[in-house]
Amino acid sequence: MDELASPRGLRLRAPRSLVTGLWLLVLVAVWAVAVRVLKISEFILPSPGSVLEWIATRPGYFLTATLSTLRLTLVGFGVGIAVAIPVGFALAKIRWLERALYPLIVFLQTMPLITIVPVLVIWLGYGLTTTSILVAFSVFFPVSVNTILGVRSIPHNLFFVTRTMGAGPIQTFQYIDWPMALPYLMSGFRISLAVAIVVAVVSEFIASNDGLGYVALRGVRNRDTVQIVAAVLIAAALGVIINSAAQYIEQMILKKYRE
Amino acid sequence: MLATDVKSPTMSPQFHLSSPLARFMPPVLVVIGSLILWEFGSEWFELPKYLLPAPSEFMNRFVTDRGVLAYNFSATAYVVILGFAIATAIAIPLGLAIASYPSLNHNLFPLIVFFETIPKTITAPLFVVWLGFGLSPRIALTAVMTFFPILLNSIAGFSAINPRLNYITRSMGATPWQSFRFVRFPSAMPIIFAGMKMGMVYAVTGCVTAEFVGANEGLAALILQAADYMDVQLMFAAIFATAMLGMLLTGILLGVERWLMPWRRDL
Amino acid sequence: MADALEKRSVSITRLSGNVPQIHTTASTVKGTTPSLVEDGRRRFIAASELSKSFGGFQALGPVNIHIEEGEFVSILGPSGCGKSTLMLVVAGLLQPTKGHIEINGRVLKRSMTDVGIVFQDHLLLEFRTAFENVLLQQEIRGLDRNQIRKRAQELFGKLGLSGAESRYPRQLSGGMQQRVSIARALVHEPSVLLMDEPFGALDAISRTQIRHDLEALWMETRKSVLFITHSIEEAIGLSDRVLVMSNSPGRVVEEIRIDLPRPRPAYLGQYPEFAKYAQQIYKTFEKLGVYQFK
Amino acid sequence: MADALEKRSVSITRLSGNVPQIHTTASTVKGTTPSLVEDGRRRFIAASELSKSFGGFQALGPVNIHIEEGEFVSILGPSGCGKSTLMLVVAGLLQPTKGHIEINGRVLKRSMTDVGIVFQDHLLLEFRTAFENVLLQQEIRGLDRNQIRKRAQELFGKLGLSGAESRYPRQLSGGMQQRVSIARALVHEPSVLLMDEPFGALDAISRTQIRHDLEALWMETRKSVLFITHSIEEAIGLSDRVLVMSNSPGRVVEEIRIDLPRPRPAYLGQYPEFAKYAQQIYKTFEKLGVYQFK
Amino acid sequence: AEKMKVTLNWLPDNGSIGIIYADALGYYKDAGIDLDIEPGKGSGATSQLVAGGSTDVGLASASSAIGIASKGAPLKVIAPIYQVVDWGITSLKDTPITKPKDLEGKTIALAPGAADIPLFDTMLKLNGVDKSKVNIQMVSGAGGVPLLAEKQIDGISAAPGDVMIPLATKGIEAKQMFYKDWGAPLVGISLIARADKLEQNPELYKKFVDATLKGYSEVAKHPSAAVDALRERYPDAAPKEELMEELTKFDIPLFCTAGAPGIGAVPAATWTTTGEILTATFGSLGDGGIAAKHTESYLPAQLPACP
Ligand SMILES: Nc1ncnc2c1ncn2[C@@H]1O[C@H](COP(=O)(O)OP(=O)(O)OP(=O)(O)O)[C@@H](O)[C@H]1O
Ligand SMILES: Nc1ncnc2c1ncn2[C@@H]1O[C@H](COP(=O)(O)OP(=O)(O)OP(=O)(O)O)[C@@H](O)[C@H]1O
Ligand SMILES: [Mg+2]
Ligand SMILES: [Mg+2]
Repeated sequence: MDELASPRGLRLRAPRSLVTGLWLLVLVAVWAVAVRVLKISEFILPSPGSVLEWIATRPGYFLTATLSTLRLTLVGFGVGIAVAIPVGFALAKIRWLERALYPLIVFLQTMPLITIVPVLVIWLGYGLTTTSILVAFSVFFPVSVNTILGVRSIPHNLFFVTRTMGAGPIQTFQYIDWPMALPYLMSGFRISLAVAIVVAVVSEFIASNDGLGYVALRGVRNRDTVQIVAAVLIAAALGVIINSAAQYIEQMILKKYRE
Repeated sequence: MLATDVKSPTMSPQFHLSSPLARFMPPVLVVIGSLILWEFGSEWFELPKYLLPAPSEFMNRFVTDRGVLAYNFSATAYVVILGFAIATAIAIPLGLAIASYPSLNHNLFPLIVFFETIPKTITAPLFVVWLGFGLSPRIALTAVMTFFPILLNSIAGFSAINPRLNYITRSMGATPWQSFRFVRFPSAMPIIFAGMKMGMVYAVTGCVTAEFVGANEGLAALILQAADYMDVQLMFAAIFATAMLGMLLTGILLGVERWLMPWRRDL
Repeated sequence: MADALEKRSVSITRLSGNVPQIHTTASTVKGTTPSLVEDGRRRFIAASELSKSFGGFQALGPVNIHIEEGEFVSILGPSGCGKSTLMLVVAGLLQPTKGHIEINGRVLKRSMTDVGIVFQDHLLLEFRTAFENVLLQQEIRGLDRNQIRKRAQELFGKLGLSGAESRYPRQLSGGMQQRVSIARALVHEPSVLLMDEPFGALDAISRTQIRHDLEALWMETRKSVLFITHSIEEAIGLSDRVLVMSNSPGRVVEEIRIDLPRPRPAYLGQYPEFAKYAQQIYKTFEKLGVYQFK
Repeated sequence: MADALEKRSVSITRLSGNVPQIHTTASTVKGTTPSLVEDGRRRFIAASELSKSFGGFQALGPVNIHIEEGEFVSILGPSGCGKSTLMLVVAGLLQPTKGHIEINGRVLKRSMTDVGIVFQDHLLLEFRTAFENVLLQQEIRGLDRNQIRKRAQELFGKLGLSGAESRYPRQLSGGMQQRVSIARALVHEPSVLLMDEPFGALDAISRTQIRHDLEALWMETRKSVLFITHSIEEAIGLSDRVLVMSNSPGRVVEEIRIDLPRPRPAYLGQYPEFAKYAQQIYKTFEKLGVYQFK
Repeated sequence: AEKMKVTLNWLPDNGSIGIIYADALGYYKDAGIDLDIEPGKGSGATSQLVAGGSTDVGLASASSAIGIASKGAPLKVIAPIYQVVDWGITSLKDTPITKPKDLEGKTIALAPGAADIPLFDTMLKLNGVDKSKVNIQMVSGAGGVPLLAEKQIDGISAAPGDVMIPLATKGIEAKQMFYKDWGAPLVGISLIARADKLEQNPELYKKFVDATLKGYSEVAKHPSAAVDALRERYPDAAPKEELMEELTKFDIPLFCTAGAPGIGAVPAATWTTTGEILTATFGSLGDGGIAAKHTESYLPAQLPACP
């Protein structure tokens, strides 16, 4: 009877990427026609042709910028989860620590990160340190909160299983805590990776001299709408690629848990 | 990027906190502790006040500059609330429509995910170019940033409902509207609210970004203005106020959630 | 046999005594089910050559079953044989692949509405309190609020749910959830009751208790009941007639009329008839390969 | 009675035959439980004046119970009376509020490890296949891999789980999950077996089957077993001795020695002793107010 | 060679062209400096970075630097580059704003984060215009241009190059009203540094200032080559024609004011008015007033001649 509940039937049609691709083509066509017919000036909205041309004439420039954004995303993500996971486990396991800090973490999560940028820049200057801290921050919250939720979701009795087998703390972590929290961690990763790329681009815009965000800032300074749109589009494409990759990896790792 | 990924923790007696006092005391103590550390830390570590003012200094500005801060606070709050409301008003019905028609879902969902991943913050300058100055680009950016998490969660919420629940209403002879009102909508609410909570954070971020790019009022405009006058204390006061705004609005949303969804109160 | 006859006549008396009441309810109930009370004829539910496939998979049948008015019929069968499917088809909630349902001589086209259903998975609305879940009947059917509230309160009392009115399903044990679901199926006094393993979530001891309570409740109102269960004891303890189903795709392979006096006690072993019925069912299952004893 | 005596002597013979094997296992098992095999004395588990409170709430006891070596003891009691609590305390997984456990004369300080436990809620690890769940015993205890694999395969066969080895718990029915949990409790050949409603998730029909299978398995190895159940039939069908517990906070109010030959059949009603035992228990429950028949 | 890091006022463009050209010509290397050039994000941020010590020397508008110095930061202006700001109000030719009084009732865009807000305020004050009668919109420089072109606003406060040139490329003629002509001359983009670092290594700073001033002098002499050098190093800078026009028309003339001894030093009178304007803006300039906020001790003995 569960079969009835699952909307699986929907998925077995045309692959999603194809559908997306088609829609995007339609959108681009509408955009191109609109620019032409409505005589929208380059200044307001450049035609897709001129954006593509802009990118095509500077492949190296955009590649460098994209790689730099990618590097920032990954560094920030790495730092973020490297801090968030131990903190998450510590908070989930040590009750007084959780009581003291968890509400704060939840609340801090609602703080718009962008407001602390000027402070960070003053202290750390422009560049990878500042931007990766920003990215790491944005990664920290979803991952640590998910880690805590993951550990909390472990039925308490499950620890009885390993205790009667004589397991020590490390074995308990290895056989229960870690694998049980893993699905939560993975969804935390996926959520935060999507956030990370956005924050990466934005923090490059305001606190760095590399990457796609910087390219967009250049566009703003040069009053060059084409360049802004180009940077935004590439960032979007990068976001989609990273997201799909993350989703794929998550599916692979969590095969055991779902299916 | 669904907020539903975060499953609600299973109930276990270990997480029943005894009293509100026991619940709020520890975090409050931590906050007070860190403020004290900050206050005296700048003395102990010789942090220059013109870069990092002590809490007492910029908190003071909430008294002396309360007019300016209140004005800009309400300006930002106005844009955030309006943008958020617009986004919600469009996203939830659209989510319902998309969830209700599988073909629509199949076609649009990937596209929505695509747009969701576009870093919308850096499009702020474009919004100013397109919409001029004043409220419209700010509201637009706020709404656009808020829109997608709410839309995605509405779709998820309206799709996630157990189709067997319809058996109940059908065997009672319910009309489609009754089925929606009594089953589908309340079932979707928790997931939609999760999206709205996420959207609220985005809304504040969106508004602040738009203000950074072009606005003559609002907390971020105040931050820039203060930076121009090298008034670090006012800057911090404005930053603090922005954070408070985010928390306040999220808090209100949590309150509304509790009020609307009494069955989830003890989760 | 004398007992059984006496019981039947009681049932009929009871029924005619009940007619006006059912009428009242039925007239306020929206829906398309033909009223079960009509010009004094023998009224019943009948399914002919019913079968159901999911995709290519044959989940049920073909089966022929019928329920007489005021009769308590149990369906007993191994897990996965299609009992729940049968119930949903009978209720008109699933379309049969072949065959059709007649209610009181008229073919059922949409879902039955003059019915109370206890689903195997309770299907309570998590966002309504136990009491509000029951009152849903009133809200959707547009029945009289006060009357239904009173009746719901009564049912909560009888089902041992007093005090749990304002708790949410999540805050109830599986057994209590199932009881709420039973109350919801009864509150609007439908003519037909369909119950899919209503005691599935209960422990054996509580099952015996609630079986007794349900029997008492049924003896008061004498609805037509289709009761699905795994428990031989329960089937014999409650029914007028037990239908035994084969392994998947389920067919009715045996029909046993239970002639035991009511109310029946907790421990049925004292009746030699019980042992006979039980033995017969065990044998059938063994023959069907449901049991494999080495 | 003659049957019972014969059985007991078989059990003892079996046991001494088993001793070397248990020894081998026990020596490779990590943990602090004093070995149960010691200088030929009568070995047993004994709990004296055991009680347990959660917060201010008295959930159990005080109770005195003991299990002799190779004895199958069932605990029967209404829901919520503290049966699971009792088992967890006996296993050393919960600290008793009062009283203590002795194993083979030595007071239990930490959790037992020379034990196999079937928890009421299966407690399988969702990310391990059925087989890997069973092999967890080997990994954590550091036992010989091949030997345990072979034994696990054997158990899967006996428990009707062949073919389900590489499925994940969520791909198994509730009953299969419980069988895997039983296999996990048995694979390392512990001297003591604690089972908390191991058949709770099964439908009545499958329960009869698995009861039969468990009895066969136990007759081969004759572990000391503490078996918790709600089902009077199951308790009588499996045990050497049945302890009946009162309503919460649970105390042992009755002890019944079951003298029926083994293996016992699916339908126990044919034994007049069975009817006697069952009646006795029903009466006790009625006296305790567990049942309230109007 | 000694390492040194300079933070520019903004992304590399005409404002910082002298430093980039000097580097291209090898002046810093010749002086024994291994220079790291870092683009900035506005004068305010650059001043804070210098004050925080994470960079050795900054290129920032004097008003920003003095603003933060007046709050106690040990910042000093060591060499003005743009001796006076030529910012002003740009308006369309058919709806011109030629005097401060014209601003009343008009909508004017001010860029947030730029240094011209105090200037604007001072000009209004000195010329008796009521600020409340001016409708001020905070819009970044890039955002303002199309708004002006579409007449959604009446004027933009900005450096003329930022506005005039993009307007010109769209074929729109514009008018400029300079702050400096309405009683508000203000020292413009300057080299700034922290007092303690200056004291620690005066020779290094002297060499740096010398090389930088020579760079700007060369820019004035060979603007085309300088723009080429800028664009070669930063290909994403604005197109050459735009840079050239801005540089020759608007920027080079500001390298010296009337009466200046050479590139890198302003007449004392300009410092005095700057002090007055900024005192009015910030309320107080802190210890030592304006005099304590700038120094000429790090200028070379021989200043490059005015262009
Ligand atoms: N919606 C559905 N889609 C596909 N298959 C289904 C669906 N509902 C039930 N089935 C299949 O039909 C068969 C009969 O299912 P059903 O739930 O009717 O059995 P059941 O007799 O009620 O079993 P149980 O006693 O375990 O409740 C099963 O094999 C089941 O997997
Ligand atoms: N960890 C705990 N904290 C607080 N109360 C508990 C805890 N565990 C059990 N209880 C309470 O102790 C009582 C006995 O619980 P227990 O689970 O032992 O009953 P049981 O006899 O096993 O019931 P069932 O037959 O339903 O499994 C119950 O009222 C239960 O709510
Ligand atoms: Mg079923
Ligand atoms: Mg229990």
